Amino acid sequence: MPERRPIQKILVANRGEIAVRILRTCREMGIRTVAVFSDADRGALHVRLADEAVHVGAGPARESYLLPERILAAADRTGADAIHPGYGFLSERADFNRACRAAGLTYIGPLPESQEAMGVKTSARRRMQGAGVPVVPGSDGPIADEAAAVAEAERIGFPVMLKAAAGGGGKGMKRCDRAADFPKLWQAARRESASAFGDDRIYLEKFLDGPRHVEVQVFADEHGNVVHMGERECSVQRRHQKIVEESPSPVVDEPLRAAMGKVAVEAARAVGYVGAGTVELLVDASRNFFFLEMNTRLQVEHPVTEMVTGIDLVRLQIEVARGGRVPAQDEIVRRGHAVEVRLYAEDPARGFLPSPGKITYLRIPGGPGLRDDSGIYAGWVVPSHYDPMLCRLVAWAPTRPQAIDRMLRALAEVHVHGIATNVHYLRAVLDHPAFRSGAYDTGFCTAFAKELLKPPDPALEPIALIAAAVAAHRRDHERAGEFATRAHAPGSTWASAGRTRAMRGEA
Amino acid sequence: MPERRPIQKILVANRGEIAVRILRTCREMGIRTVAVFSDADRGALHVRLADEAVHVGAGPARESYLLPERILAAADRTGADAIHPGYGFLSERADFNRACRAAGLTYIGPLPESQEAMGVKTSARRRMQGAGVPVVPGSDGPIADEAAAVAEAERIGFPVMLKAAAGGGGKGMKRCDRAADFPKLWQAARRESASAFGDDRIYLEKFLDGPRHVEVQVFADEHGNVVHMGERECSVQRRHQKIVEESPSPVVDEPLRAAMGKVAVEAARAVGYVGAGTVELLVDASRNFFFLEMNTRLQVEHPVTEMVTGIDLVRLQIEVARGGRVPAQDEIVRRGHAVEVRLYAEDPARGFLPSPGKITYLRIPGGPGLRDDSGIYAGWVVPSHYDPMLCRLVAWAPTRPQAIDRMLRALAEVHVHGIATNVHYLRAVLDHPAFRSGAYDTGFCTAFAKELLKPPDPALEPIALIAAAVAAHRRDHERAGEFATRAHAPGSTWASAGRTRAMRGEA
Amino acid sequence: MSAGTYVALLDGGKREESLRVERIAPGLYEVTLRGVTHRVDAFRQDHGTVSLLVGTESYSVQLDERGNGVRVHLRDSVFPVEILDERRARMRRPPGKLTAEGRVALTARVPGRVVGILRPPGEAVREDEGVLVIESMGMENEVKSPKDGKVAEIGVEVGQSVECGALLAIVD
Amino acid sequence: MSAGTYVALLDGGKREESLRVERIAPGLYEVTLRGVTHRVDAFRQDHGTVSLLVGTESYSVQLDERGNGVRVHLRDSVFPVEILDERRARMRRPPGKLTAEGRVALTARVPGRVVGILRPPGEAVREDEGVLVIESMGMENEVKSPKDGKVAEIGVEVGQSVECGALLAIVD
Repeated sequence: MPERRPIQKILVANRGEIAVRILRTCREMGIRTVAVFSDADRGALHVRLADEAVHVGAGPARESYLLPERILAAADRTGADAIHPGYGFLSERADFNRACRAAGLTYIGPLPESQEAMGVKTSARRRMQGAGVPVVPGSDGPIADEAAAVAEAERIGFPVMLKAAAGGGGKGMKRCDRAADFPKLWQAARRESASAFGDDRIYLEKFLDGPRHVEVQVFADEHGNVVHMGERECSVQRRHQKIVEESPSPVVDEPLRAAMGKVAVEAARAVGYVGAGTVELLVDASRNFFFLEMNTRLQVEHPVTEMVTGIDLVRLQIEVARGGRVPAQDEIVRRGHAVEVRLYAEDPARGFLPSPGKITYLRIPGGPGLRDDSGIYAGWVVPSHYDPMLCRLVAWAPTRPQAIDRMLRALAEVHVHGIATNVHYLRAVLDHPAFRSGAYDTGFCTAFAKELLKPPDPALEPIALIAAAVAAHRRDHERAGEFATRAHAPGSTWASAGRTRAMRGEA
Repeated sequence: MPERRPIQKILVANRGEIAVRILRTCREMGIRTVAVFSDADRGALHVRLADEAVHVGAGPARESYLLPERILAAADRTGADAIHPGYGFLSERADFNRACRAAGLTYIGPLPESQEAMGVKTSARRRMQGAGVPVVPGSDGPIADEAAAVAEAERIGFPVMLKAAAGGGGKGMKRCDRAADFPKLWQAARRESASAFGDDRIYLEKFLDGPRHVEVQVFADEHGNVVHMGERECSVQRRHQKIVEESPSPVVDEPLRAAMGKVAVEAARAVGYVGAGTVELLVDASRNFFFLEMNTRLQVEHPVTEMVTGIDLVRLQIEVARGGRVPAQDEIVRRGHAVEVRLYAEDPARGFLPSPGKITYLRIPGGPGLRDDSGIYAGWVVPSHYDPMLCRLVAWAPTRPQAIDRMLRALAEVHVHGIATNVHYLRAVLDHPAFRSGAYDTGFCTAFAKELLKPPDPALEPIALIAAAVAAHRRDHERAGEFATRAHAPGSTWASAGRTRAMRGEA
Repeated sequence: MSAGTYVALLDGGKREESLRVERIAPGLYEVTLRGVTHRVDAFRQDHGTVSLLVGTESYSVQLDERGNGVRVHLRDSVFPVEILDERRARMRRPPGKLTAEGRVALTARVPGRVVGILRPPGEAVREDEGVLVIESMGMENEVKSPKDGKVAEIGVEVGQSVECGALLAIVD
Repeated sequence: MSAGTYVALLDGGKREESLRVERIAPGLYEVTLRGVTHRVDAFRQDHGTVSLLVGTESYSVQLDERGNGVRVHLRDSVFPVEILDERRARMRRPPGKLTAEGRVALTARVPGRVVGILRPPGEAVREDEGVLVIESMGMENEVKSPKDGKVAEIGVEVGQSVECGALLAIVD
């Protein structure tokens, strides 16, 4: 592979688990790394895993991670020769991409022109229509003002989706069922979009009832080669936020995969794409598919594809950015099944309220077929400024049922103390008959909302009461001072009292 | 697959990481589990991950895990219908196997007759010789007394290896270079063997200089099908204890793999083998191989094979024990390269002294291609009674150099506080030119002993001094009470002092 | 070696259960609940986690203490429990019904930033209608009125950062 | 805001370095070593781990305090350092040479079980020859004599369990 652009030091213009993910591959490739951090992230894992780190501003993203000039200054100060944008933040901002190139840096991603073509989601839709690919009905472009937007919504017909033109990842995305709700949702979508992407343009799309959300990973190099790496099923969504992803999709067979792959490769070719990209499709009950949008960056759920194909997508991004080639389509071999869950700092029992704060104890399980991508550690204070994702867990197994059972096993071993998480909710999703059957769509979380928030199991109540009473008794006992005289383990209030139990932390 | 023996509750007759490993697969298969524990293991992870747990005796293994009657009583009390022996402890004891079957339990492993045929290592050697497979010269059987042993050693010619007839895993294994050292090593080998296996019989083998230790994973079912799953290279050993394993072996190509596989399958057939087994071979510099022994159980390093083939060996063990079939040889497809390291509680800087004690902080890294099999957690007190292995980490990647770099990356992220570990030593092994080149043999750790124990890097000394001085200053500062008045984070002695740094745990 | 009787309040005090705990040896207890005596081996493992063996059954329990109560995490269930000793249980008043009457304070249930005020002071609001919007972790959350009434006061401005528990508004 | 001068002892006191630490703001320091002043941003993350930024360079440092000394773990290196403040540094006596002379106590460096006595009391022993064997974690470890001499006393029996630091034998 001819390496025309030697990349020796990469600045990762991101934070949290995706920054950690990218830093790890850089380290494996022997490439030096620069992290950036806000006030809220001085203690973050990505700062400690990088070779260098530069402070770029205050906690709110718009005062730090969303400021291109701060990122470029950090690259200049540290002598980085390339930028990896990760996802979110500046990752789909063509102006940032262009500024990086103008500063002589290698931008690890597509050309800004490709980003613009796809980033303005509506022009992408037009191109696809031109290529004969069906698209979901919607507005021709971002809509300037609220009045025009309402009119367009009426034309398309309610329900409609409000979507961030610069967006992705559910941020700035709202479903509107009737004209009366429109003004409020319009404002909220604009605010969220501005906050997440630094761009408040919104467009409209017809809301399709109960479709599946399936996406195809594509990869292109600058030598004109474009390949696809199969699909990811992403229909388990709550508030338009993906929660569980898997590959292969339970509805995609080999002919459909080939057809989707062909469309995805055409989409990438149509915009002169280079690097990793994702073509999102909606699939209806008759397995017809519609082009939704193309994300011109890495996706959160990329490890699902990595587990199935064995390809490190971040490594391939870097190799392609150096001028390397993608593997041939027939060298990309899929094996088995992968399921990913997103562990969020949120409390399902309190309406999924975000739950930032200090993680006082943490144990992420391991074992066969399990991958942990997290950006956290015991002692870390999860900031309130950013996405609530704590950890991405992926389970691989030869078959779908085994992969699901493996993930259920792993989630039962997760310990996060100090903040609330959605771990029980994730287990309920994976164990739900509709999920297990594979016959689910994007309406899954809404349709089964009640079943997914299980009440406590009454069979376990006696055990819970016994645990609480024993703990209370132990406390009374300690207060009574009986332990005080013979405690010999310094710092432990659960001291032991005999030789054979010397290593017990008895309760 | 016809299931002739329904297995519904498995007692895992083991502890630590292998018990955890087995429990995880049982949970994934929906099989109930029973753990056993000694006084020293009440707080162990395997106790908390099992559905049920039974105390089986005092800390020393010979007073608990090595007592068949205690294990059988625990199975009886809990109604377990099958026993998984793991490795070590009772896993190669035909009498225990027989007692399980007599008690109506399914023993997850071969027939006792196969264990006896292979367990008495010398009869296995004779069978192999009969089948035309070369074996390493040595004694015909276990040797009764020291005088006879010395005579036999003289006949074979020094240096010789003393080996536990019941053994494996380096326990009870000693190299003896001259007759004068023999009595001491003989006694030591017998004691270690008795302690590890409850059997002190020792046999002798010619010590081959600088061979490679390569083993082949075999799997057989009771329908007469025997397959192999390729090899594992296990030549990185210290004191006959494996430290780093990989698959494929750098010296094994497809023809050699096929030849080794054929011999391994024949060995299994010769003793009517059923289940998972490992045929250990010595490979000389000309790539001739000699039969060494067959281990009639799972190996510590089985995940290396799991990562490369995608097969869960514990699941297959259980399926075979139920009466199921092994996959066809051509269904076993290998992909990429896997490297395993064993993280031990030992202090290389103090002559590799064992380092039991309390783990005060723990972070095992994740990320792409990494698997963590550990039996520990933050707060666990590592007992002094058992094997010092804390954790098995396996890195998978498409190529050998990438797998090595991945493991080096992962090891740099390992945090174990409170006890010493061999993590730096492992990094030195993986990064050594002889290891990277693939041209290493069982003499590796001895030949490079000095290089593998690196002195501190002088370039980092200023940073270490700065860290220590800043910590000292912070302590003085705290003592001076300056923080006392404005600390607002309860419980933190690293309180913050301003709004923008409110979430910093500044030093 | 020692013993005590406890009352466990469940469902916010609507139900109660009595438990007798007898300590047999360090870490070993006999606990009587609903007429059945259980032999319990309790081992505290790490931050708030206790390994319980009840007979041979193994449970990993997380005890999250909050004020007088404790949230017991056990497999996929969470049980909020309040444990009283006998004396305190006898002194306890019967629990009153909690209703949203009179002036009600709306507080931030999450740290974040105020991004919208939906009902300015003086405006009428119905139960479950939003009064303000707080952004936290990139998502917007409406702060809703627990009753029909009128917004008496708004204590924050748009753009302001708020900590968890901060007073946001009062509904009359 | 505050400042101090420290002496760091290295190699068991054979070398020393002087450092001046000035605290500029919470978590921010200027540290002068060997004539160079470094801008240091220090953040304590979790049990004994500190994230240091020296300029833009990032280091994750583990400080393991033991008595007067601290073991600084940094990447693949471990630096045993003793830090003294100026006053204590001035009062310090020059370090004496440590040698194995006179009666020497052999202690267990690891908890385990005595499985063999290689030199009974009265027997001569040479430097680096084994006196006893301790089994820990399934492996045998010889306890060796640090000098030529004679075994004066054995304080344990075969089969006995010993804790770390236990007196095993005395060599004269």
